[in-house]
Amino acid sequence: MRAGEVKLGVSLFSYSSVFYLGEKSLTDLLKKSKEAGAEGIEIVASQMIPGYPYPSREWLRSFRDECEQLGLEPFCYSAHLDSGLRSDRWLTEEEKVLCTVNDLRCAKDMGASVVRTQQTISPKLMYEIAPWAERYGIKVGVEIHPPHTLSTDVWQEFIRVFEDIDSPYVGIVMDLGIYQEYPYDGWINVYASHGVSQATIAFLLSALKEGQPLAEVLAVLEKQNASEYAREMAQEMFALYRPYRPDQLADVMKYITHFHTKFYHMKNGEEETIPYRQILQIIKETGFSGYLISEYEGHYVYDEQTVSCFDQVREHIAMERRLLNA
Amino acid sequence: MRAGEVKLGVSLFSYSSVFYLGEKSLTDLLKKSKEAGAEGIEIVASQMIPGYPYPSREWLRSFRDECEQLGLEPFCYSAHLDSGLRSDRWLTEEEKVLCTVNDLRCAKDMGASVVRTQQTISPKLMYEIAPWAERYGIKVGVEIHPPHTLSTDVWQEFIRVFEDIDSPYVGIVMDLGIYQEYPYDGWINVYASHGVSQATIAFLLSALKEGQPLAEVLAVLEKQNASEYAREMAQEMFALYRPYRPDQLADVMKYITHFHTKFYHMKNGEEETIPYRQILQIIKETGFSGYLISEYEGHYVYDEQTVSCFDQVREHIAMERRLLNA
Amino acid sequence: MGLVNNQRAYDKHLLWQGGEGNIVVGDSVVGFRFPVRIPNFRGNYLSCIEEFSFALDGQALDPDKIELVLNGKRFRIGDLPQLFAEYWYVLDVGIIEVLHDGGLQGKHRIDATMKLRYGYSAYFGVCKVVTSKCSKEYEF
Amino acid sequence: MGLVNNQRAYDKHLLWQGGEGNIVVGDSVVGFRFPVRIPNFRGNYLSCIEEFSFALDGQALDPDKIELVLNGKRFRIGDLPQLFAEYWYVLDVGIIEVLHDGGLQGKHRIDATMKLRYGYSAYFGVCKVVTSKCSKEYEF
Ligand SMILES: [Mn+2]
Ligand SMILES: [Mn+2]
Repeated sequence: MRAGEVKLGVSLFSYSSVFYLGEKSLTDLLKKSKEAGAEGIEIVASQMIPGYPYPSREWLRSFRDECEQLGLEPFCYSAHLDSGLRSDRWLTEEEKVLCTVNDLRCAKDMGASVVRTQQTISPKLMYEIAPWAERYGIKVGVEIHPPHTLSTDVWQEFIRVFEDIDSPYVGIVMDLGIYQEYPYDGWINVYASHGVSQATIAFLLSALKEGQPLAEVLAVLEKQNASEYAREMAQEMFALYRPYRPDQLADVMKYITHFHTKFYHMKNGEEETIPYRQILQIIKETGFSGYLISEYEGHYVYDEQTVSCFDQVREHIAMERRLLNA
Repeated sequence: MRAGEVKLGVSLFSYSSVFYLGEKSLTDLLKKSKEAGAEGIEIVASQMIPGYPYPSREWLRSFRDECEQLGLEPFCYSAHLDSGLRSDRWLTEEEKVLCTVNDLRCAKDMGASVVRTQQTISPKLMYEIAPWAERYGIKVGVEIHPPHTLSTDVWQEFIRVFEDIDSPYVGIVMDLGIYQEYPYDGWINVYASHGVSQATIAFLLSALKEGQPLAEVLAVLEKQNASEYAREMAQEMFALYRPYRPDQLADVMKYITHFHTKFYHMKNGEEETIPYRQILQIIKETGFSGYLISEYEGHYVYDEQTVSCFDQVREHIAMERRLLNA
Repeated sequence: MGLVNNQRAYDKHLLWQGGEGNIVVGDSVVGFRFPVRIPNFRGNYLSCIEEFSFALDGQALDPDKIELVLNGKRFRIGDLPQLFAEYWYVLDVGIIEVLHDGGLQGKHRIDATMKLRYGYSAYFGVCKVVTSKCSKEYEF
Repeated sequence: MGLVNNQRAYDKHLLWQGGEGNIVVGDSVVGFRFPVRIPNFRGNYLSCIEEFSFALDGQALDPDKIELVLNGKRFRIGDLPQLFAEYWYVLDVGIIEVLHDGGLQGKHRIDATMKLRYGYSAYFGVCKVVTSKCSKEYEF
């Protein structure tokens, strides 16, 4: 990949609903990804790979071959680090290493360049992970995801550790959800369908925009005897969304394995809740080379019949291409 | 089956060593059973059935068909009741019922007439098992096996329960090992190979024959400073073997689903450690109808090259036929 | 994403369709069965199922009478929390089998609740546990 | 049957042949592997394995560095006692993988011990637990 070359891809997670319902096979999803303009794909292993967490080598190689035959790069094996998978205790550090080595082994068979892991792995374990990633020749990227931001303690710690390790084999998967400023219509409508009034919704949106503290907002709701849904809506909204601050994005760019360009709803070719224009400007200015992986998450609330995930991904990739070329 | 009709079969367990080593397939074993003169077979599910404890219906039906094509009755699905399978606790009564219902389901798919279960099921649970066996139309037989005899408390209890339930669907699998009088050469030789002297062996055999109490025997060994193997040999010998008493055999005949005609070594067409002549006489006199299932267990100590399990089974079935026709 | 999203997208699939019916043994009807899906975008370890409970026509069913048939095995509901080496692939349909003398005839309502722990979603030290509920009328 | 019988018949197969070698990742040798069988006439639940320990050239191996590969899954040795829903079919060959920097070259001796509980053999209230031992020299 040339310096400053940005490639566009898609996470097959974007197609969760049609996959879950058996309406489309994995092969269908790969073809749709290609049609949408993707050059590479990310696959959430725990979601789509039979036999997970120990898929067969045969399956992985055949998936790799299928991607390549369609002209798609099997870019990222997206792992979950389920540190709470046992009911009696957390996974130990040793178990987390074994999980990650297993993910690397699978990623290798799949021909992937990156394993996406999660912050449950803990920062200091990256010292043990880095040599494994290097041996496999595959990067391990820890995804930063809402409700965390780069300012969250654990992320300040991750960044210190990445500075210290100074290896191209460990880094950050940057989910743009952490820069989301507003909730999207579909999400608001779910709460509305649970009886949260338009007046309450308007109040919450304006409080969010004006940076009013959550405690004050909850006090107001309390006084209004608001429903449990209204209170949950406020809590989720203030945990997940906030006015845009570019944060340390440019500073950490050198650690970013790739982006999850998160989105919930494309309207007329635009995404309105995340400051894409500003962020892609930083990406261009810093000379980042690598993948922007479109991650559509509107499938939770929009019906496929009304809002097609395939159209959404196509429009999103087109928007990214337009902004990158601007 | 006509009243008083005795059929001869074989437990595929007799071929354990060649199966374990991959020298013979299950199909080979069925063919060998037929060649040996068996009319039906018993299969130890935990040993030979892939997917145990939940083998697929497809596998079971195809096994049934294979038996039938070879002219063999798939007579008994031999289940283990592993009440100690968990490391934290014994199976509950409810779990034992679920296990047994699962075994019945498998036996049904295999076309079997009997499920062999084990005394770990507990006598009082037979009240719950009997209706299940009746629904499936398959008998559940609890195997009596050394070191137990019909006089052991739990067996006195089983017999009371069977009298009380009075159903043809629950009963006893009679392993003739409980009538074994002497150890067989191969077993003695294993201890000899561990350094137990011929003098000690002669002493133990004579003490066993004369009905000397184990405590006295152990005291003698103690005085002689005998090895750990000598003491283990004495303990095993006195736990497993005893002078023949026909016990309540004729009395319980009506509860017997079938016999395991246990043997360890055929020499010149005869078995020398179990009083076959007397026992088969009782079987004939009581008019028992059903299977004698040859169960060869010498494969633990004899090498297949020296003593062939296939020859052993053939000779054993021939002996049974001869004694029955005498 | 908020829980309401997951509820909206997946809870309705917890009780699935196809394969519902009675459990017949010889001439006896000994119970009934119905199909279930894992109500989330991804599969999960059975040990992450903190609760999986059912009601028939409003009456809670005894967990000791219920087995989950999945991965070619049968699991007691009470054992699920211990099954950390058993994964439920998201496309696999589980079958719930309930011992129930005589089975069911005609239309009956099943209510299901699953509490599913998200083992990776421990952003501030505690795993998210999401409760899914679903009701469905089956024709037996 | 006495324990000596089982020992005579099956202990020698605990360490099996075929598939032994080093674990190579890219240019690094990160460990070694060798094949194992269950030393009994029948298969068993992994929860019945009370001990499964190994030594390399007389030196005990750290159980935290060992995984058993079986049934298409990987198991930590320390987890075996909890795996009551995982069955080891008697014809299946397990692979023991040991993390061991640089792997092994040439001939090395492995010692293996398995304590296996016979869950059905509780004739007087206690399960029989049989200890199997096996030693083998492998060429790596
Ligand atoms: Mn993401
Ligand atoms: Mn027997």
